[in-house]
Amino acid sequence: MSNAILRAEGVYSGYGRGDIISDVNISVDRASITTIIGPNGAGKSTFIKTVAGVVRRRAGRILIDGYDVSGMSPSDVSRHAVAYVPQERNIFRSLTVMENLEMGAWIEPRKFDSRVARVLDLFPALNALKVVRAGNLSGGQRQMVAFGMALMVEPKLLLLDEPSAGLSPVMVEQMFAVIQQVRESGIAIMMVEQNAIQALRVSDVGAVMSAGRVAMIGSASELLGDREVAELYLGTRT
Amino acid sequence: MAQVIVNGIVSAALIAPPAVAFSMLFGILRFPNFAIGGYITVGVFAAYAMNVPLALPFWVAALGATLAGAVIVWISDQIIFRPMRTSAPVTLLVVSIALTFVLEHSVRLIFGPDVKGFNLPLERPITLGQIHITRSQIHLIGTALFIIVFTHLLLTRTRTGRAMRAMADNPELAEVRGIRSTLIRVVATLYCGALLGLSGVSAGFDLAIEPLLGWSLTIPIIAAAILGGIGSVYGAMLGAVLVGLAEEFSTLILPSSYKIAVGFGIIAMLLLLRPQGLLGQPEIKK
Amino acid sequence: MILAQGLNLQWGITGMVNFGVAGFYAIGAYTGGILSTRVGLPPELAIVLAAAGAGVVGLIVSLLTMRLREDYFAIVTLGFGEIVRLLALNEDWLTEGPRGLKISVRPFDFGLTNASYALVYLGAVAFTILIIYVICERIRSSPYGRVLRAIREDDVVASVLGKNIVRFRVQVFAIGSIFMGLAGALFAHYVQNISPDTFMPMIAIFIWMSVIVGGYGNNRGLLLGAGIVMVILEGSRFLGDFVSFVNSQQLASIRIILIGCILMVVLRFKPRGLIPEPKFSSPFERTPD
Amino acid sequence: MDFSTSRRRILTGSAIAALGSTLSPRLLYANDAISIGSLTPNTGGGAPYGGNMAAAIRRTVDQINASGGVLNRQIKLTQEDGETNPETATRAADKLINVNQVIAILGTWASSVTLGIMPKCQSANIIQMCTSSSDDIPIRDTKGLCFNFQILNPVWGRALGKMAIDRGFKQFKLMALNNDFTRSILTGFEEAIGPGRLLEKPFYYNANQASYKAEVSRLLEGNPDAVFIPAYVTDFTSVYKDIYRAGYKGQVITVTFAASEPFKKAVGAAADGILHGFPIPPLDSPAYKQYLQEAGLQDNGQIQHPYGTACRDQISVLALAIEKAGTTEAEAVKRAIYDVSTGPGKKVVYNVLDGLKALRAGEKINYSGAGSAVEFDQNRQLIGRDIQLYQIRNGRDEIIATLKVR
Repeated sequence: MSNAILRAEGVYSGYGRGDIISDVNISVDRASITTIIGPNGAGKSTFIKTVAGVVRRRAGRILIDGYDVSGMSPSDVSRHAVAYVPQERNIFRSLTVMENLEMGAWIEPRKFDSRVARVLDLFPALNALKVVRAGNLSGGQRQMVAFGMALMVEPKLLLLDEPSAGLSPVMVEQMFAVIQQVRESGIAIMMVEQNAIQALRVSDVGAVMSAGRVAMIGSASELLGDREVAELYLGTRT
Repeated sequence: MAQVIVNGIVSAALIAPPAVAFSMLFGILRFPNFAIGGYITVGVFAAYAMNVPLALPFWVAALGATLAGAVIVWISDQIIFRPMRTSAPVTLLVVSIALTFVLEHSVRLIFGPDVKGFNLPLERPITLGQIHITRSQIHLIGTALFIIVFTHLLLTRTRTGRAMRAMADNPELAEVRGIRSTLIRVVATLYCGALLGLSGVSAGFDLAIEPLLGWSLTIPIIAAAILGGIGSVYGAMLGAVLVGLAEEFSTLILPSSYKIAVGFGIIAMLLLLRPQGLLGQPEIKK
Repeated sequence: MILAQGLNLQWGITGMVNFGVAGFYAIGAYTGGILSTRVGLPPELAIVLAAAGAGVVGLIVSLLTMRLREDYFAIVTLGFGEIVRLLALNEDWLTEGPRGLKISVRPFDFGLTNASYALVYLGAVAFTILIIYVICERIRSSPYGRVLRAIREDDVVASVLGKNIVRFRVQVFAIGSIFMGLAGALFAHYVQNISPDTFMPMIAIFIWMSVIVGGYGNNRGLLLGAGIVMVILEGSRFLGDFVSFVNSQQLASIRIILIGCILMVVLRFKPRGLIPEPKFSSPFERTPD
Repeated sequence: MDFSTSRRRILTGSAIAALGSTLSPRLLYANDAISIGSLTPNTGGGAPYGGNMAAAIRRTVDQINASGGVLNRQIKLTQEDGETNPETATRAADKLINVNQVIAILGTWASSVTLGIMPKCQSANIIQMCTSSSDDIPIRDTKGLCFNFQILNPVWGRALGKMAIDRGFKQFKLMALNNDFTRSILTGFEEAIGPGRLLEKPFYYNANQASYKAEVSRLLEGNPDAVFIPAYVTDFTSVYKDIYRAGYKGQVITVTFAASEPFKKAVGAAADGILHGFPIPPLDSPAYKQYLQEAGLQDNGQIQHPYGTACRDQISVLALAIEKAGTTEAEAVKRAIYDVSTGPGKKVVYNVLDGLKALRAGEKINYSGAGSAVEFDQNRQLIGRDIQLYQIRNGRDEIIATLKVR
């Protein structure tokens, strides 16, 4: 098989009337980072949700590691080692930190112990917070829980919807550092980010979505160097 | 005065377990299920049928009611609520009221409208100073406490229980993490049904057994659950105690014919002032 | 029927769920009855004032509760209806308590015989319904109505549009309450004897059935829905004329079971009613966002 | 719903009538038959009685029809459920009057229902027969069409109060179910015992509560000699359980239908000692014995079917009056009702068939019923009924005293 962990072929989806994304083709390589940028309402989040099975695909195919998961429910998609972290409501607020992590390993409870050790390694701050209700944590701590819970899946593909939203600049730095660390361990990441420049700097591939379609796709450095992209989406002037 | 408090606690013991069940069902099924009254009625009549016409011992009847409750809640969820799970909560609320009619009147069709009683003698109370309480009322309180603690352990100490809480908290995320909602739904409906069936036995014991019994308990139960905060087990217990006390104490101030309004009054005040309940978590604002 | 129109305006068009229909209905009936019989106002004036009174109460209730989630809102309004009923039951000095208020004067009375009086009354009521129907249709299709439906579809959309949601909702709720009060006053003067038992929450359920069966946000479907519900409610009485193997007591239970089942089946398989509202995607489908 | 009340009658009513006449051959000879309606409380507060009330009427009609009917015409009986709810009852009465074209409506029980349908019956000239006891009935019945087979509440309450004083109780507390019926019984009782014996102002409670403990605590405060609680059987069962469990040792007094068989079964031995009283059927009357037979009941010395018996009397008196009047026209039937039920010097009959036979033989009759002797005063109220005071002993009612009300 190819090196692609995710292949989306001609995907259409949306809510209610009309499609929000149409004919999206993207493929993500193993252990790579892909960032999707684009204006508000371009369908970035919808695409990620469609891959996770949260939004129903209307046409096209989604292959995870060669398996066709299109049309599967989110819980079935997650059984193909896909972990999706929504932008909001991405933790169980009334559960403790440890219980949240447990939910991450729901599918394979026997691997809980070994995985939890690795996650706590990655986020040592959580050690002291194990029995605290997640709803009582600070924003940055919550993001760690959300991220940690996703890693408990031991995913091959991690889908992140705006991982840096609402975090302080210092926290954003740390978050991207962690993302790179995660990639080192062999996990592919696809994320949607508003912090486009920072995100593209850690990414291998960048895609620009606009009006529900992929307007441009290329290596992250290419996109960073592209004048048009910079003016339209990165908010910088060269 | 002390007696009023005891009365309030006995009432609370009656409504706390079903309030817990209502709260859990609300969390998992995501709509206020008014059919709890119908389920309780089914429970009490199942117990009656076994205890009196079939002359089985009371504890067997109570067990049977628990089973009957579990089965009826599960079945009604399978054939009515689950297929409609994408409907708006209000539509489901209306359906649950229709279901109450169907259940209560089916019971009435089978057993007739007369009041009935279990095959248990009424007891005189034990008197401690100013306070009267009967042995079986103590049992009632004990059972309620046991149910609360048991439910709490179930929800915190078992994997399925934690998954139930996760689903009530954030169903989309639970699904994304691979928790199968269908399975959790089955467990939750069976367990809540068992609680409601058992509550029916307590209610039939304390009040008179008749088809509309469940309906008269519905409002205090919902008041207690909302007061405590949806999804919180201890909250439901606290809510039940407060509703019980409020109803008893209200008669010292208001004409007793307004007592029914107290439950509603509590619900309204609380929803307006603190919608998340006393022990509940505030909802996230988007 | 008027009740259903009022409710349709509130729920069908803005998505607000009022379970306190019986309460407004009772306020209208009692206000009308007390004003015409006790105070001695002309019954026609009493009916108008009763409608206005219900509107004012509706205004207050809605101002207090507007911020609630729809299912909580439903519970609060249900409680409101019960409290009104208890007031009617217990405040004897005003309402004659459980023995019921009798209304000795009749509106539109020109010394007619009973049969023709019924027809005149029917005519007057039909005329009122026509007017209300026209008003509802107007509201529905006006820009105002479109905003209302936008509110129903999505709170966020409406607020992005910069409309003042709360104000609109309160207004609509009050108008709906006026209709319910009007219905109550007309009813009271028709039966000439009202008691608190008349205003059990059951009424809300029947009206709800009309709205739901007919399809909501749709004034024409509503007429059909009310017709169907009445046929079911009243028609099931005729069951006894044909089925003789059950006694009338069992029959009564069977009727209610039947009504409950029909309601459930309609909601299950035709969640948008028999005549769905045209050109709108179903808001019953929750977007999985 | 308002509109529906009137519109439904015309639209739905006629639509269904049209449908009905194509489906049911019975409606085709409706012109020939005498149409009579019953509106019994099959559900709601009166549910424990509605069933046997409806059945008693049905049985008697069947008897009459089997023996050739009245005026050589069959009786077509239409039975409706009033749900002990005036609103439903009004709609049902509408249907009976306009669709079934009944000449009389029998079997209303709650005063609110009897009074609720009264405006409709008055305007359509329909005879009403009821077992309701609100003192408003004769006042609102301006056309003189409503015959009451029950004595009025305050009369009954006063009798019980008097009997309670006779038994030597000094201090009372009173509490009633919040309903016209039970409240006016309480008022009569209160009058009879006088303010000096009352520890606290009487108060009311609502049915369908999750708990009655607060009310019971208040009732028992001050430990009165006796408490009087006019109520319905369902709520009385709950209330009594709490009284017992609160350890009250004084005397509980109530009305018999609250302490009925289902109550005794539900609370078991704890029911012993309760005093209760009731206007009773004449237990030794042949009519009452015949009723038991018709209903397939054993004579166990207890009061059975207190309202079923009255319903037998209602339909019997009505049939006899129609036969006597020779027409179904309301004015004539109204006068004939007195003729066949009231007054001395006539042949006493105990059932409708004997009565019809006697009338056809040209005799003057006085129907004496299973529920009462059926003697009316000029207000169409019963002149009197016996009231009996019972005490529950070993799960059975034992007669303590009997009071003739006059």
